[in-house]
Amino acid sequence: MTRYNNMELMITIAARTLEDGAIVLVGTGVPVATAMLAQMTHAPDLTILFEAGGVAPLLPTMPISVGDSRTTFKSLKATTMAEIMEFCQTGMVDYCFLGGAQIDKYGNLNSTIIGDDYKKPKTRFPGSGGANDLASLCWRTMVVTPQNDKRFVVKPDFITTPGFLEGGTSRVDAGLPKDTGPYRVITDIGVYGYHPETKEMMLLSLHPGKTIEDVKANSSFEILIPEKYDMTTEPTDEELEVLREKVDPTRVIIGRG
Amino acid sequence: MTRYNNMELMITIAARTLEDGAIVLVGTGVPVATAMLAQMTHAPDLTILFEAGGVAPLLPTMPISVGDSRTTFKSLKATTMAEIMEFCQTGMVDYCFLGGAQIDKYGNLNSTIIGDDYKKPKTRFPGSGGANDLASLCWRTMVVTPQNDKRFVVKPDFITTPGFLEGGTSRVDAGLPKDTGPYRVITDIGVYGYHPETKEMMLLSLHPGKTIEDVKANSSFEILIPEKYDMTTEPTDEELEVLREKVDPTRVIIGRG
Amino acid sequence: MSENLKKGTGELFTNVDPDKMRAFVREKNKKMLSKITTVKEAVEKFVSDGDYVAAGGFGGVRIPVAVIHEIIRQGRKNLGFSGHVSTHDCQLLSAGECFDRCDAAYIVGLEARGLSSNARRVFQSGKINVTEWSNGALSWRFKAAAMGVPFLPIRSMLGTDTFNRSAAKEMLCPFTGKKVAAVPALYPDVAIIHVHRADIYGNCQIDGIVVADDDIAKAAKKVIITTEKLVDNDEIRREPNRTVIPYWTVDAVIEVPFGSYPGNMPGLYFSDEEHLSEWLKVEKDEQLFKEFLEKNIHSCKNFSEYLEKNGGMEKMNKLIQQEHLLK
Amino acid sequence: MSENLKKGTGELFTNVDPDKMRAFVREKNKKMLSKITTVKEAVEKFVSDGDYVAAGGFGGVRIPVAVIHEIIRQGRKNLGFSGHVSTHDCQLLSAGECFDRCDAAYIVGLEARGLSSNARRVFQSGKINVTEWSNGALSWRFKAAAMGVPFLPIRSMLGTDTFNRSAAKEMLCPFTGKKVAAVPALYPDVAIIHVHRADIYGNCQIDGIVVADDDIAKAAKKVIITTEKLVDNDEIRREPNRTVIPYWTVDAVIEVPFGSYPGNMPGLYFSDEEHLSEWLKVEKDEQLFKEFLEKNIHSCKNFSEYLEKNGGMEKMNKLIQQEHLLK
Repeated sequence: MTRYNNMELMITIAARTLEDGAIVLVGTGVPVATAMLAQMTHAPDLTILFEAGGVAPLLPTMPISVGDSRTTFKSLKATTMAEIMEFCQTGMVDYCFLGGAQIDKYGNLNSTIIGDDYKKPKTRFPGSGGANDLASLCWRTMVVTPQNDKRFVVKPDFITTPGFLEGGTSRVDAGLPKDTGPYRVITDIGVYGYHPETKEMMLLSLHPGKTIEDVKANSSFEILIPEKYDMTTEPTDEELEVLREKVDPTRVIIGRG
Repeated sequence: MTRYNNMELMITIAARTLEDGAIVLVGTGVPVATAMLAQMTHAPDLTILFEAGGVAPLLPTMPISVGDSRTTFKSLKATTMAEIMEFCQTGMVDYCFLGGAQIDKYGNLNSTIIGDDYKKPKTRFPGSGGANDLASLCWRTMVVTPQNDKRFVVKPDFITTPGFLEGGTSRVDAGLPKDTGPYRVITDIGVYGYHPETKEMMLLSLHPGKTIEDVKANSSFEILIPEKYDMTTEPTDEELEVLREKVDPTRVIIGRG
Repeated sequence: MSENLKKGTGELFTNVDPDKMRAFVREKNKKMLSKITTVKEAVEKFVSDGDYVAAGGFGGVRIPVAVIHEIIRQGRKNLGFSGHVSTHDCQLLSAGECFDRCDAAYIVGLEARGLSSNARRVFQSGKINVTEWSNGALSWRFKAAAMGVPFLPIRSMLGTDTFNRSAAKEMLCPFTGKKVAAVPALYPDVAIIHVHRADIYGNCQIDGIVVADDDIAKAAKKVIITTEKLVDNDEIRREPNRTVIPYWTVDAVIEVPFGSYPGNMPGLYFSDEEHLSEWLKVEKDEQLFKEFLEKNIHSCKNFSEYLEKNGGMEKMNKLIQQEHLLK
Repeated sequence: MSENLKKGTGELFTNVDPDKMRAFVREKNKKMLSKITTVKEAVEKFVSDGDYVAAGGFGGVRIPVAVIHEIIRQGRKNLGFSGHVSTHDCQLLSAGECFDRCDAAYIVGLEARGLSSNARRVFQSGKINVTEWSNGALSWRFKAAAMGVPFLPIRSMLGTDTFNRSAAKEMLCPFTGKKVAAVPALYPDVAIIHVHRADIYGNCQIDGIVVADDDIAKAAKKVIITTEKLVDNDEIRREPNRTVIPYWTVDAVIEVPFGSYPGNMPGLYFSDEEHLSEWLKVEKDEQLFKEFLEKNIHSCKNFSEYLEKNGGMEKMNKLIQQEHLLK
């Protein structure tokens, strides 16, 4: 038996990615838990933004909505969504956190529909929300998600949110800002980055107890496995304690497993 | 001897033009005096805006700057210049008041330079300020100015601010919003409008004691004289009293004559 | 080069030409008159079948619930609406089957709370004409309208199916030569917005997130304001830097305390998570859902009755406490 | 059709490409650290010869006079600056002969007070490279930069010599086909802004007119803030809806009470009209003007000394009274 569940593992690893002094735009759930954990451990000067208009609140507890009162509780600024998106567009925002029903090898995300008839979809999801903007405009897009071959697909039914599009230089060619794009995908199996040239998803580190077979079996596309990759450093007792006792004491997020 | 001087006459006539319930954007000096007089007489629900960001203040006295404290004194809103200009751009603002060193028969205004060498002008004036925006975007441009042949020119040295440009449909052809443009020119000699087709300046009413000869002698371009024109109705005692005692008790503006 | 520029294939549901809106605005009565009315009258007078509606707030935060209930009660049909983080509001309008077209940036979901099965059913039916956007794109479309320009250049949406199913167009920047997306101005027929404070003329102040409501009010032809509290005009003038919506854009003002319920109202009361959970639950059973809507909307003569049925002042006090204890 | 589109012939003094600004911004230290310094050090560190400078406020209202005096004292040369209602600030920079190029919307005048004969002399000398704009156009150029887009479409400037001498370009709206003017983003090297309240990190609040200062702070590479009052970070957080400038855009913060003198500071003190009249008067006599500048700027070790020389606290109290009695 491990000392932590998959959710705790993913949140901890994601939190370590956020360096002190960075500006991060988060949503509810895993993203805000991640940012709060980072703030309470190694990154006290992490600035947290919410797309609805909340700037750097002193979060008393985790918000349930990207716009609820907590996102402006003792905040530095309470503003419009356009202004938050414009902060991203000017290059001020380092990280955003996104998810989706499907992700492909270039980090493109689908949160719009499942099915091949757009006009009458099998399943309708919310759509972009702010995801397309954030992934287009923030420097680094983080994805934290359980990994399986239904989610890691060859061709998403809809590209809601840009990753590296068709790889190579296609993202910049499309007109998206230079040097932006997918940065890390953190799953229950490993941590992935992207190949510097082809922009294909690539294993960076494998979680304790997981194998290359797990990586492959849980993706419909081929994930690059470089000769050298790391083993994920497990969550420390301190990280787990802060996560469980301060960030999510009612286990709303980490209770999911 | 008349009961009023030229300045008092011009301000009074201009004020009558502003109907109750209109929104007007004013500058310091004659414009704000005009709007205040209208508000204190027939147009209590006139809304006054200032380009620096003041919206509908309860003006205690005349401001000395378009942005000074008085322009936001008990105002409904204090905002940015961009937002004020955008109110104009959306079509919310009925009137603006402008002036200039030169005006031509299409109501084009020069407040930039005198001289034929732009790079080394004989005289440098402030330039557009907000004038170009206001004349482009408000529905009706008012000009209140003493009239003489140096100011009423055939060809301004510089067109800072659009009137009807080259007349006819040229204003709309240039891309400026439909149905906008110069509305009235109020001078110490008469009140002028514009010909509905050619857009040339045209006499509407002649002030008491003035003649068609005065109109002609004090303009370098030909002002259209229609068969029928009015005689200007003189300022009433009530108008003069409000102007002198409430609007400009220290005679800053009306003292200029 | 311009022949390679792409265009989204989504339908544009509203006029883009600012000159048309200018002509409308010019005729509006801009006198500072009292606009006090009732929710019922405001909806009768200012919301017609086929209108394009934009709701303020952020889905479950500062939303104009009283007006949406009334739109459902009065049976408005064939509306268009902007799904700009439309969560409980989208759920409500879907429940009323009020619309047939939608500019969608965020629909059918209630953020962390889950997805509305009924809203999904509606959007999966094939009967709704949907055009895709991002939240930023819809914000900027409102901003273009509020600024009085026909479009704004933006740097998101490019390269995606969201763009392909939008009505945006690629264009080249005249200065850098680089590709940007142009998004067209969005002028709703009606905006419905709930605020913290308004005077009888419609000057409004908002605490906390503003979302796009400053721009929506300026972009819309008609604006219905519900407010937690009617305040004297003097109170607005005491803090002019806080005024978000100026009176001349507004057509109707109604005081509706707890008007965002079951949504959150920053600084005043928290969202009623139990009631929102009930919504998500009953939607899964057609009969139960019908009865739920009958009880909570159709049979209510007004918004107060809805509040009464869901716990009245005792519940409201609990939500006020929740907001202030932040628990 | 596009071959008929006109371009202004004025020079563009600054970069338009948002990707260049993004790369700069990315490297900025965004930690919430104290930025407290002195005016002298801030100018030494953040204003270099040749920089393009934008001043906040409205010419004679809420203007960063202490920083401008210091720029003159330190003898900065060949600056560019945006004449966005630049009245006393333009007069000062002209007196210091600090600049050689200017985006001019409103220069050389002091509104109702008259024209600065020295500023006119400078602008009539042929030595200054001037590009024309309107106030709105410059506001929107800052806004484009603040929004992170390379340009904004606007509906003014068209058809005039102001356009012809600008660096704007006509373009056709991709939706309506109608002509608009495109104005390029303006990214100043340095913004200098005076505010009512700031904390040590640079979070700033402003009372009354905001002018373009929200956008200028976001548009500039470096931002120097002078503030009437340094406040605790808690005070900023008490009214987040009032925060105009967020800390991460700011590089230097200095408390300078009466920092807008001889300009007006809304709610605090009125402008010193006698001193501004004296400025306009002495400019007409070369020798007197030289002595005046020596006394008021060059020989002053700091801004306090300038205030002291012009009546000190007694004068300031008079201006405070004038502001509150509104006389």
